[in-house]
Amino acid sequence: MTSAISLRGLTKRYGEKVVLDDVDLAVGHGAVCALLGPNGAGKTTAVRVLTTLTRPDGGRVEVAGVDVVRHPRAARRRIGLIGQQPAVDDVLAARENLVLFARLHHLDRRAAGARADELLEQVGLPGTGAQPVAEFSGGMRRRLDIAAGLVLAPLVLVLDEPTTGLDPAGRRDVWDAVRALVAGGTTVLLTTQYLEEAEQLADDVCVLDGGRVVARGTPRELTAAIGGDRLELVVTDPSRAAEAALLAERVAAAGAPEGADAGGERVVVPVSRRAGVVGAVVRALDEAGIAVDDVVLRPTTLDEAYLRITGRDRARTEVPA
Amino acid sequence: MTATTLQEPGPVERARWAATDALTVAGRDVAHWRRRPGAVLVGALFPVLLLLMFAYLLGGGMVVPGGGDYRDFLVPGMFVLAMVFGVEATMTAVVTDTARGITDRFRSLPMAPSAVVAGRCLADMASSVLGLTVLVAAALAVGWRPAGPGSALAAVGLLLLLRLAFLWIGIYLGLLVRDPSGVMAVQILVWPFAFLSNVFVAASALPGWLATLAEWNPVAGTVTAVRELLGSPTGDGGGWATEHATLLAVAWPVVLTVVFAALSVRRFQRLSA
Amino acid sequence: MTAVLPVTPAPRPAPPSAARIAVRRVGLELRLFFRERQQVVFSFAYPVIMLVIFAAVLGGDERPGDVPFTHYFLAGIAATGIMLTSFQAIGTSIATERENGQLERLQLLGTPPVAYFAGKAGQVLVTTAAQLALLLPLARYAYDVPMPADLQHWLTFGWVAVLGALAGTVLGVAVSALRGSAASVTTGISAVAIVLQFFSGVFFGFTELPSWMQQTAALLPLKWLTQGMRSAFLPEQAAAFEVAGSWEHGRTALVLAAWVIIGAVICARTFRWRRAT
Amino acid sequence: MTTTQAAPRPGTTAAQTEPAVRMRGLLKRYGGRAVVDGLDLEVARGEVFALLGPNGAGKTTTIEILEGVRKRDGGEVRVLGVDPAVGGRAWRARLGVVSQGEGAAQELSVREILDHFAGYHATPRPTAELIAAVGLEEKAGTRVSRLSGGQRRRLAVALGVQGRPELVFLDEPTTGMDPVARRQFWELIRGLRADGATVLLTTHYLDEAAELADRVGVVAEGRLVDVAPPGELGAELRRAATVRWTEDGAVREVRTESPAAVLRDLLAGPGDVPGLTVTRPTLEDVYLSLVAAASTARTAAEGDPR
Repeated sequence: MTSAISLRGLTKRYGEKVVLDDVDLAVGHGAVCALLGPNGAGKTTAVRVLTTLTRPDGGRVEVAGVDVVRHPRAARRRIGLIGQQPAVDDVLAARENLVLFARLHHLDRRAAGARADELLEQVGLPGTGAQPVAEFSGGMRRRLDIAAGLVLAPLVLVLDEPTTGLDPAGRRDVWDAVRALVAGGTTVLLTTQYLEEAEQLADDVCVLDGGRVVARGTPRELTAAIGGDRLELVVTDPSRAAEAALLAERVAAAGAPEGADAGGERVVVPVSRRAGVVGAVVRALDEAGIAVDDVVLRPTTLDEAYLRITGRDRARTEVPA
Repeated sequence: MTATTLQEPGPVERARWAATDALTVAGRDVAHWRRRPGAVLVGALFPVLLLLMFAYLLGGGMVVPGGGDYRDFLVPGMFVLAMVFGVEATMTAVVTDTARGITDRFRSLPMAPSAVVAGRCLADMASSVLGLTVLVAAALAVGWRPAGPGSALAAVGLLLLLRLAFLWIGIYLGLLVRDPSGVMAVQILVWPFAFLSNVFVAASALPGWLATLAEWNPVAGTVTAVRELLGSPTGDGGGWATEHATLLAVAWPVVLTVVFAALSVRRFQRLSA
Repeated sequence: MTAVLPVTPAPRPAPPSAARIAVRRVGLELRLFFRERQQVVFSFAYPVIMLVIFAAVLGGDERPGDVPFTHYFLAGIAATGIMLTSFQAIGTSIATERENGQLERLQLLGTPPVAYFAGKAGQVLVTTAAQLALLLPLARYAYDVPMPADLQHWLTFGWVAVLGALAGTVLGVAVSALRGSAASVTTGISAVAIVLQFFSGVFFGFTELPSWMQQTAALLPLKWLTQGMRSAFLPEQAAAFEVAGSWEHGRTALVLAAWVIIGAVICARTFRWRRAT
Repeated sequence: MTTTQAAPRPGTTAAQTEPAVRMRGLLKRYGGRAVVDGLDLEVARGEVFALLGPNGAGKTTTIEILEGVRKRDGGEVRVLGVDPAVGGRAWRARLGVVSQGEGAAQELSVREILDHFAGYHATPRPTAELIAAVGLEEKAGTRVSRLSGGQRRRLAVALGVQGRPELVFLDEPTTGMDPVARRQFWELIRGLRADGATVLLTTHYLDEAAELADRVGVVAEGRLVDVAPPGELGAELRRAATVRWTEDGAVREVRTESPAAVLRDLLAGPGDVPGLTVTRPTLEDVYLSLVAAASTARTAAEGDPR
């Protein structure tokens, strides 16, 4: 069984600069893989190679078993792309844009029109179909661009920072659309700077840094590798947060608490074992008379894992005075 | 797995899709004209303005070698010049699409790759036919009269063939420059190019090596051939290039098209580097 | 973290003067100009190419007053060159800078528009000088075109060139306010420039033009710029073949200055930092 | 945190103690449609205020009016004590703006741009310091045209704070930045705040608002629908907590305003309670319900069936 997306030894240089350095990646059919990494890590270049927009300097890249270098046309028939910059026609109206792209996906006139209306609804732009895109705000343009990438369910959908600049509701619309496609059998590769997005959508995460793969696995594996679980509690009275942290630390016993957050009432404590720890901490706090608003035992977030993996969790430089 | 077995289309279906896609892409330009009629109008009226200007400017003073009215001599030259101006329209469209990411969007779609270019061809040729119609009407209005309709049709054919060549030059330059100041340079450099041909002045009226240059100018064959077909004075006193004007009118555009199409394809692939 | 510094800051020093920003802008504009190789080559090569071509095509002709064509044409091509580096280049660059948001940044910084325009004007004067410094020796040594006869003619050449470049600059700023994408504004500007050249006697003897063209052109700056250039390059007796029978220096200065003022007023009224919405 | 307002010192005038931003009934229409529809807002000096709201809710328009680059159709506005419609250079020099584009010549390098724009300020921050603060050290000599989207945002931020502004407007400053850059940016904002600057930012990242802001305002349909410290936004929406645990293999759930009592009952027994969590709605949950309520109210008022 081949993978839906397969990169082997992918290498790309611009002049002297190596942008992608021997990258391997495989994504199974119907899976969602998130490509993470700092600005300039090579994510967009990888996306461009995969979607036949850029030729690699070395390695093999296959989409649904088709070599994208040797058979770019066949590859394109299997790929949908939503790029980082909105690529829609400014002069045309929103609906005209979608009909155009639907026609280029070989829908007939009637089906193209119907699909355009559906898509406008789906990305939260109903009633704006007749408006020229030139009048759209940045967020609206972004939504339209995403709609244009969703005309037909492709075998493989590639999304380059799809929700950048979208509001939380727009983000949820896009996530729903992606989940619906995945349920229909589409394989998805997405890049994102928004790690919650990766946690929400991805089965697999691949972290690029300096053109190399520095970590790969399920979100769960990555966070587990960084170190166990966190007990997070919010105390009702912020002035007793420090006391609560000490108590929780004594009970949970896996290192120093990671301190209070900006609000002052949230306490995060690493825990070594999951079983019974919530109960034990709550009981201890209750005995000390500290009221608790929230208690959650959660795995390390991808945010925390990511910062650790890219080795920049201490990248706090001095502040300009 | 549901839809993973994609059938590769056969050659007939492919050709059909290539044609449909090209029409769809061209339809986009037509929609632009509807939304921005001003640009179309200016594009069509500029050659008319030039025709009027030159007809009155040079009309009195110029003597056409071998006899004939200068205005009749000038009109076919202006037809050719209007085709040459097309290079800038094509270039602007290509530059804009590349800058806005539309070119990349098309490149990532499963449409026939030829359709992007074929659509551009259709749209630009259509707008040139429109522009030519307006210009002919203007020429008729200032008193120019063509010869028989059959040969006029042949003349139009040669003009459009030349437009095709400049279309490819436009695509290549559009991929090359990527910004408005490049378009401006090309727009201005068209003039020395035109003055070094037989558009305004008969080649035979030019001194020595210039005459040779003007005779062999890529548009010269078309200018002479169109003049002959339309029954206008050619002003040319013979020489191989003049005698074989029709051959040159076909050969030059074909050569230019082949060369610039190849260059464009290479440039296009360079985009993927 | 606590705010240790006073919430009310000490009085601020005044922002740098418009003049100081203008000086900076000139430096920046020049650096940007010379960084765009395409533009540099084109701006400097265009007048040279035109001179070479027209000298070759029409070199044998004579213009009114038995003036050899190249002599007459050098004045015209110098004027066209000035229009290219001022009117066309400025109109195009402002439309582009507005489109990609550079002007928005300047607005937010509170840049005095005068400083911005001064930057453009400074760049125009330097590039125009460089362009002419390339064109004139070529004309002198390759085509034997006489240079201005004495200091007085050089002075004439100087003030006509500077006034023409200024008029071109402000009019370039003015037309950049036209609606439409940068590419379409560019196309419009060069179409206007081409027509202007034919109307203004750059390529043909001005007196040979039909009278309606002459009258139209007399209202426009390029005609006067070209005529002023002729007065610097051509011998005194050629003045007899001008429309008025003299060089009309007074009127030339007046019309060009009027265009500088008209252009400045249009700029003040229509200049926008942002694209129209 | 420093929520206590410094008492007016002797000699300070009314203009110095009034809020950094004050607007009443701000109104802006485009083609008859009110984009900003009677917005009231006050931002205290030294405060970090986050404006949240859906795309197209009028946030950018509001900020542009405050910056004095867009005209308003109605309402009263004061920014640093001055009406932005008539603010002069001296006023503008006290503002810093990070808008949605970087607006710099593509052919210049990061350092060249910062050096150039330093000349527009009376007391600019040193270029090297700015470059370090936004983490562009490795790209200082790189031309803008070769920067990635996130790197361009960093440059825009550097330009926005170059003139040591008293009041900084940030319109979606971290869009496209990677998580590391975002945290670095947060540090920068905290530094500005420590210096006494006022910050008004818009963002779509609610964790960012929670992290940085003293208060957040939610704008929907051109109006302010709620304003509060991030922890208290939508107080009544947050009051109910959800206690979840697993019992006999099934997830049980209780919604309650006093989770402590529920917990005490649950933990009264000797054994452990597996899968026990107590949660309250997140800022994002609160935000989404506020926005949805506003749009429902609007459509109901207009009788629009959609």
